[in-house]
Amino acid sequence: MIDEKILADHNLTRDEYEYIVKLIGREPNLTELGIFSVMWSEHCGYKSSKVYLKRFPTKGKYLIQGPGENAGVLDLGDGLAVVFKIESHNHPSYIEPYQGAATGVGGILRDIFTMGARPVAVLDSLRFGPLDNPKNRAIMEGVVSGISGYGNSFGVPTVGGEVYFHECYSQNPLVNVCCVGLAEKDRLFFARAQGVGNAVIYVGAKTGRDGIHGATMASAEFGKDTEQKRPNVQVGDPFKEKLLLEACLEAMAKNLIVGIQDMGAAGLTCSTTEMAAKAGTGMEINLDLVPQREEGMSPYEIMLSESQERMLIVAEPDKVQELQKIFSKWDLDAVVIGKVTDDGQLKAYFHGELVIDIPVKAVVDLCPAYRRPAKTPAFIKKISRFKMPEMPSDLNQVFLQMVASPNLADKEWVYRQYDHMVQVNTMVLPGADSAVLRLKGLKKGLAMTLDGNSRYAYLNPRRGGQIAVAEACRNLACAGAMPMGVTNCLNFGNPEKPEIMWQFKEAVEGIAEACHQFDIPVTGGNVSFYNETEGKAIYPTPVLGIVGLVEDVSAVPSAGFLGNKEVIILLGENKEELGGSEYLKLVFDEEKGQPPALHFETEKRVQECCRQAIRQKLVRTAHDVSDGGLAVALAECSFKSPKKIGFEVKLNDQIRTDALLFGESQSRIILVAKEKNARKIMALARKLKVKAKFIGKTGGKKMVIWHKKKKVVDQTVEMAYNAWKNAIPGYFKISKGE
Amino acid sequence: MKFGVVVFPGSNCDYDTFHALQNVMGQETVFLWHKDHDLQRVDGVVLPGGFSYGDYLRSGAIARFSPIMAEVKKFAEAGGLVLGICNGFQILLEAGLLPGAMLRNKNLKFLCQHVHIRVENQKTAFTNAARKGQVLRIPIAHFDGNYYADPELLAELEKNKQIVFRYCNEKGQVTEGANVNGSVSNIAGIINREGNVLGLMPHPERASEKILGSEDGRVIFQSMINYLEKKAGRGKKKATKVVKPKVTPLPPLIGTF
Amino acid sequence: MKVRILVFLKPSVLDPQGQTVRNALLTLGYKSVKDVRQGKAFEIELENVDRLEAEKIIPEIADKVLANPIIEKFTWEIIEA
Amino acid sequence: MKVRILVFLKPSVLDPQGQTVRNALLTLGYKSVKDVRQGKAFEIELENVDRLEAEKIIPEIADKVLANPIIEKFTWEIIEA
Ligand SMILES: Nc1ncnc2c1ncn2[C@@H]1O[C@H](COP(=O)(O)OP(=O)(O)O)[C@@H](O)[C@H]1O
Ligand SMILES: [Mg+2]
Repeated sequence: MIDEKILADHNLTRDEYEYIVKLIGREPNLTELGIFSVMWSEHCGYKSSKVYLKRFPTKGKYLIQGPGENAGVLDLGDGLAVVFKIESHNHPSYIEPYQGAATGVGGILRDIFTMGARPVAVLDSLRFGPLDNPKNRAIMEGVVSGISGYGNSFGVPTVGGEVYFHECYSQNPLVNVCCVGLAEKDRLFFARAQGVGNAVIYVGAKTGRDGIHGATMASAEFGKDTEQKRPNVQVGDPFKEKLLLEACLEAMAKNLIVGIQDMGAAGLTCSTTEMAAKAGTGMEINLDLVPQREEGMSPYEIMLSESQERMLIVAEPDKVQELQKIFSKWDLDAVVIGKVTDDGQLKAYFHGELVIDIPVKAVVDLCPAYRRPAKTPAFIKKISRFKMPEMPSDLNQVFLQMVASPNLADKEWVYRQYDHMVQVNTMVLPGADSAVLRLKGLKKGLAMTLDGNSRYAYLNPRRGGQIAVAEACRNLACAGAMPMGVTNCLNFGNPEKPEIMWQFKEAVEGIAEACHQFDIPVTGGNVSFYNETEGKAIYPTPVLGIVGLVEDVSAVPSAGFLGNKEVIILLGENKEELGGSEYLKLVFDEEKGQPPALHFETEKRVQECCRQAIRQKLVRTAHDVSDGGLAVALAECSFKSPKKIGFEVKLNDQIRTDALLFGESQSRIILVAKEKNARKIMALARKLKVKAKFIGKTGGKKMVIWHKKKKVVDQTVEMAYNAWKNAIPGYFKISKGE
Repeated sequence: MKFGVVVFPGSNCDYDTFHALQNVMGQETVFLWHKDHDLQRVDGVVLPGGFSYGDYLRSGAIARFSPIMAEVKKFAEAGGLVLGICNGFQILLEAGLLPGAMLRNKNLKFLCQHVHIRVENQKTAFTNAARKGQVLRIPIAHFDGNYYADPELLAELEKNKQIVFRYCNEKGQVTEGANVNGSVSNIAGIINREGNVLGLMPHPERASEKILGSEDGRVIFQSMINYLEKKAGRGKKKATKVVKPKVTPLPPLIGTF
Repeated sequence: MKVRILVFLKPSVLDPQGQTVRNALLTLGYKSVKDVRQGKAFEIELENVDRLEAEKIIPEIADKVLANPIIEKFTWEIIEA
Repeated sequence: MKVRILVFLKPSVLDPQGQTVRNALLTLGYKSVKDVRQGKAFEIELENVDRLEAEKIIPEIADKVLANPIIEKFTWEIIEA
């Protein structure tokens, strides 16, 4: 009865099927096959990536919980723990931008509060095709309002992220959402179905035919209107999720819960099998008891439904009543659907019949892992070298063009739609290198950032991975924060292609090496493969989410200039590196060369110097130099200055002027200080063997840069600010026909 | 003084408001559960921001039917102080405790940003601590903050000095550009005729601590405290000494009573 | 019984959503579009009620809950007996 | 000519708004309410088009702009010739 077509529809190979038969000792029925299919999918089983992800460091000073749980956990001291994780929702966001992005937020929030943490921040990394295409604008508009619609209603601030535009994302937008939560360290919850005889309780929204995979298969069984009945996109209900959060946290606080797991991808299947497998137990459930939104659902549909806003709880039988009371107070269903058993099997009954009987270990732990072939793509050689183009004569004009490039322009159009202040902790709002949350009642705070540069990763995936980690850490350093742990989202094409696998392997190794260097553990993450349309893959896009500890929030500097006549210091060194720069792409439409070099020792010293200067309260403004180079970084300090203060900078480096202004050499940070403190910073830099120099002063209404006695940039802040500010909103005005 | 912050399903600024009142302003503060009928003898009620009932249907439309709202109504009719912030303002409008209605922001987008509002009437229970025409810098965060009143109502509001806050620029000028959500006559907050119920879209609880970028929101809470103390006959003197609670990074569980 | 209730903003109230849809349609080249108003539609399934009762409660529900009479107006009809 | 287009989520798609309205109505004592679905309504005024043309462009507009066929379905009618 299980033929090739059914296997293909379930994305299983013949070999995998034979293996399943061996594991369970007989042919699986369709429902059981469906269970293996989702659990052994790339998304849940990490078939193609597992062998590489092992290279990430998973130990660290702050680590409480590494990969393998719903989210990573770090020790914040004072009895507190940070729980954080990132997820992608790329494909659904392309099909239905609003709901795709919204349910992406919903999913990651549940990953966090299922561990006993209250979500305190969300960050989103977004990548779209260029905005001159109306389809891309519509996707962006939908995605942003979806994130805003869900997060705002739920009541979690969306405090940071990134937005990036490139042709490769036109048919494959990327929506990666990271959530950070806070928990009491000794009150963490795990996805374990412990205690034979304990009750298995279903809570939250009812189950409908949402997002069931393996769709077309066996349509005979579902009738002709199957397609109609099974939309692959779920609709999110942030209101219900908020109630679910409060009810779960309340039940946790009252010690009514033994184990808990959210029902995300693969819903009931994933939560039942994983909870049992992790506890070394089994589970027996009655599918007739599962709250259902639609009539006539089959066991297959009930088990594989991806309806949102649901959780599975294991509790001691005598606690069930109190638990139900809490959920009913929050107007939510809480239904006992089964119990924990000791035989290691998942057994499910439907209309009195045993319809599932499979070993949970086989489903959860024995998913095959592949070391797929990897091969350097042919194009790598072609793009790695390039001839330096002739320098444009009017760099002052190029400067304006740069700040108005959507990749560098102001992203307020996006984050103004996000409630970034709810919970009254956000002390550094979106617009700075990293967001900072104060922790009520404590001196310390929490900094966080999301970063990735896919152009670097395209040119050199290994270095791209390294730089992503370094840049994220640098962003944290600009808030005076020490990186504590990493989560990452790896967005790639089809891993069955050796060239893609090579990109993946290289990027992972680059990230792993950088994490070793910075001594931070990877606590989890997400892999999103098959980001391809019509055979064309996206650029390899690793996105790094890093949280950092701020020892003293009162020392956190501003992202913009605060006063006139303050001294501007550059930590690090300007080099002649234009490969992979935004400048090269924007002005010459070239994506070639090598991304800038990265020397870990230098990078670490620069960051340490920045951190120490901030902790000593010497720094008024701090900003790292990244996309767009030094000139753009300086301009941003003016744009983010409450009084729009300008600057005058004099440089004498023996390199091309365009490389000096727009090159993206790593390990550079701009620090601004009062004269007296500036000298202290210089002394600190000498002590730490960090290259540092005074490059100019803040003040005035203009932005002026000299190179070797020649004025190369001379713009009023106002004019450049308007160009920067209006670039993205400008596209959306056109689309409305205003 | 004792304040009550109402918790509706979907409220999400309830704890923020509680924090501002209790930990920043040093007042005794309790949560009031929407299913309850008991106002716990509070001196002032605050309806916080958020998305009560998901803001499905219309913002504030369903919350007004909550059991607690019947008590809030009675409390208001008896002269009790009621403050509605953002979603709380929307609920007051839907409940008919304040006149007018809310429309979607004119740009059809959620807006979260700092704005400036000018105190148009500093002789109210909610603004007595403000200077005349004082400009406050306070954040907004809403989708439906575009206040609507027909011309007659608007004239009446003007006449009775019921317009308490208007969106303005940094210098205090009431301009078109400052009116980010499109409200009629730049209205950011209004008071009822009797002067004991006020609704405003900006979030004073988000502007009550220096570390969050502004303390201007305190003016509103302080005014309420002043008014209540005066009413209680204690003059504008010292606030009642409340033992300052220990502030923790994690909020207590809301709704656990 | 199934009833349908439509709620629109009153003509005197500006409807930016409708305007935005209109502009989008014009941009897409639908030149014949003169005006667009956007409202809400509700389909309510009732059980154990006869026509008479429905005629009583539906306007009540619409007036009290579904529409805000200050800015909106509603119409209703029975679409399935 | 005036046409009306109604857009609802497909029957199998979760409708949190409709559900919330339903619960509110039940709480208010309208016990006969079995189900509520909430959708969008559009009234579009067209000029210089005949029936034939309207029949061509309206479904097109609905499909392309007003509804996302993945999760929504629409109906339309001419309400004023
Ligand atoms: N999708 C987004 N959501 C929230 N904030 C964003 C988003 N995109 C960008 N931002 C904010 O805009 C600022 C600029 O982003 P970016 O140029 O990527 O910064 P950086 O180069 O320092 O990482 C950051 O502070 C970021 O938090
Ligand atoms: Mg940065």
